[in-house]
Amino acid sequence: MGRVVIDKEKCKGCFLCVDVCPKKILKKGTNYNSKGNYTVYVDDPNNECFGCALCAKRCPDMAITEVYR
Amino acid sequence: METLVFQKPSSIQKDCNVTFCPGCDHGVAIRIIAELLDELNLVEKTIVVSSIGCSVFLNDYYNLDIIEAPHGRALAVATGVKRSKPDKFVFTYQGDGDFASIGLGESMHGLSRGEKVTAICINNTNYGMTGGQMAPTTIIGQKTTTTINGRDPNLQGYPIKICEMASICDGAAFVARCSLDSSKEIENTKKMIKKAFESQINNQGASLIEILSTCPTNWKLSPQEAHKRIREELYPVFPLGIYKDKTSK
Amino acid sequence: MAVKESSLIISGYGGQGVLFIGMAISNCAMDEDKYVTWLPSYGAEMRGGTANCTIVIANEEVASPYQQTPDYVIALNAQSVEKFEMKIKPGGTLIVNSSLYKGHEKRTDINYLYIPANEIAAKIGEIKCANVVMLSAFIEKTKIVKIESLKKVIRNIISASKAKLLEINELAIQKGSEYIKLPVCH
Amino acid sequence: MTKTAEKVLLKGNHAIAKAAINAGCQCYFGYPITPQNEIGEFLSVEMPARGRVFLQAESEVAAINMLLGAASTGTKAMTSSSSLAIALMQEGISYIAADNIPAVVVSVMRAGPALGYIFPSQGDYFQTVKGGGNGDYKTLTLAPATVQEMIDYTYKAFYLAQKYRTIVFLLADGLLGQMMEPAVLYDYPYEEIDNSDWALDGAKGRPGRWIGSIHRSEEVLEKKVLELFKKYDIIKQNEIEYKTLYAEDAEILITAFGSVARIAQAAVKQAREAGLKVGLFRPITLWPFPEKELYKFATGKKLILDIEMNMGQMLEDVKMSVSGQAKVEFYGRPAGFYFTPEELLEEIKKQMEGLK
Repeated sequence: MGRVVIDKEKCKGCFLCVDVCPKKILKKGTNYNSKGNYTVYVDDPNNECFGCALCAKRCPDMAITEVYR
Repeated sequence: METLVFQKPSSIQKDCNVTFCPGCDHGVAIRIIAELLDELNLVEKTIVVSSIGCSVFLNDYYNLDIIEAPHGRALAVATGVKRSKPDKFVFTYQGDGDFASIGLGESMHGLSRGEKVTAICINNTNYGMTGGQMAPTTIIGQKTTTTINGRDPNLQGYPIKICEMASICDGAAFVARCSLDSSKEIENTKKMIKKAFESQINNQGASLIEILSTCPTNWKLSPQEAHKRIREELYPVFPLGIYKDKTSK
Repeated sequence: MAVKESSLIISGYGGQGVLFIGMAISNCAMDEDKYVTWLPSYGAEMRGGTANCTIVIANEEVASPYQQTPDYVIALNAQSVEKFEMKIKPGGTLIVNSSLYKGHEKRTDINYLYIPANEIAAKIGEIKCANVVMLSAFIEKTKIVKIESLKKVIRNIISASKAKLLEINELAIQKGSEYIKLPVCH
Repeated sequence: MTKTAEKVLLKGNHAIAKAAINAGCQCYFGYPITPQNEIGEFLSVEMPARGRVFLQAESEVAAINMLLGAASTGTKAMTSSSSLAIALMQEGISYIAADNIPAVVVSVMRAGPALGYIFPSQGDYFQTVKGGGNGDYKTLTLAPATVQEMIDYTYKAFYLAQKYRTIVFLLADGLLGQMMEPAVLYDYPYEEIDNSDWALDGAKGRPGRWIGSIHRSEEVLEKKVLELFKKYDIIKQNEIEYKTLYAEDAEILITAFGSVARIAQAAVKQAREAGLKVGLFRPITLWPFPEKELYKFATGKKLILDIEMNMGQMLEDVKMSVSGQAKVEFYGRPAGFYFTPEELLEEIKKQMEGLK
């Protein structure tokens, strides 16, 4: 049982996190932030996230600011 | 009860906006260095030497003492900092053009003198900030804005092998090449930087970490394709590994 | 308040102690509260094996440490005579190490002073003291500084631990200045 | 600390080195070049003996950047070099100026252009005073004329560098560097300046400090440069230094700096003895140039005769300062020892004839 905190304003939509998530709960968004970047969002209906933080460690923009387990 | 397993390192600016291009690996390198400063309790004694290129804006990210070096001169500036304050922790953060082209003299002499500093060299095989021109590390056949038909060894010579050159410097205590192309390599890069930092802490000599890194914008590749390029095209030319390790002796 | 300024060039082989006696006489002048400058030849000129230095002693701040037409030249070898004989100010003096120079005088408007410095030094038992012999003779002749000052300076420069060396140098000062008093030299 | 109140016979380059040690210079970085090698050679022994840093850099480019690094930590530091090698340092000099950090650069000029030779020269007035690095900056420049002044102004260079957090040049030449002259090596006479409010020493209990010159907003960049020039204005108000000799009632006023000024001084004295009304105006700070002071002294003079061991560099500042208040003529040679007071006196007489 985990949780990731995403600062969408900092997300540039490279979606590298989407590729590394072992549970595939991070999704490419269709909404864009104030800078015009499509951003990532969490889609975890079954609470699969276990707080591995691979996404946060992959994110080059420090947009995934916190990960809880 | 939740536990916090990941947060921004303490030396990263509170409202840090990373201004690199989407998918550029610079941000990852900057973050793992900051994590290590926390882990090794170095934040309050660190003086960073920034350089010219995309790396020039380090002060946007780090809440640390930073001195900006002219293009290529980071190892000379770091030498001045460390010699004047031997009890401080000093690292440079440079690109491959800065470190191995204009600054090759300063870099090799700093390593040969065994300055107790750590050089972090981000190798993305081109000049990112100025628009993707040929760099000392541009590989044979690679197209850049100044090698539009691909680097031709008859015209532009061969790429510089940074770690291979650095490894013959007697003053270097730890030299390694790593990559940020995957989660596993990110972990390994962090380990390598840690070893380099520890070699400085233990006064064992100079240390250099060359990090293969992406430049999706100038490579004209998606971040994902850029990481693939590192594995497929750069690994054969720039093999990963430890090139010098005097730390255990 | 007229400016009284005397200029001296000392020239010889590297190793003859040219710069050393230049510094010695400069120290003498300083000790006597005179203004003095010492300027060595440097660079490629030195690499050629000859060395020279220019000393200017004055009763006011020295204007230029460099002098194209010196009042005095101490020539420790033949090449130095050839190099500087024509440059000396009319009325000036060329002090020649006659042990190493047997040539003819080319000028009538300067004085010549011949010191067989190597022979004198050899008699003392240390040929390397030829430079101090020359300097002592020059000082005795011109009284530009006091010979007592030279003795003091040499005592200060050569440390007490080298008693033998000091003794020889003091002897060289004595013999050099005595030589000037001999009738043969005039 | 060395305390020698008595006169000693000192070589100009050694005087600089000894004064640097007395001034508390902690780090020296340099690269060999004649005619200033005695500075580095002396410090290579004396700095380590005091637990301080002497480092022979791999190039002048490296040396100036080592200086930049050491200066950024608030450490008293210097480099020394000469002409064509100072040319290599210009980039770093611009950085040090922009960064508002204190550093001392000793330039013992030799003859150029390019390789030239090791003869003394004043051919690098422009290089030093006008600068060869990029952008709007100034280098405070002190020009000694005697071995004693090598000590005096080395001390002052360290003090002014710290006081204004700026780069200070000590501008000498091969003649002053190589000559020996009696001088008194006294204790460093200036107060110590506290660096703790800006120097880099690790962000302990405070936010990180950044010393750099890149500013992405034109407003910020302009503000930084304006601040720099506000500082330069204060330096101009406080630190202008010059000397005169018989300048008030002179008909001809000589302008000269450094080693040429001491030769000109003798020529002026000889001229006065010959009944000629000649005076001397000698700028000691070359930047800031004593513009107003020279203007004042030049007003009403028949002629300003600028003498330099170059083809006319300070001449431009002299002309600007005189601002048409008097005729300005120039006498100079590009290099060498070859100025004599007699030669200058001849030129003065020739100029006087021309005035009739």
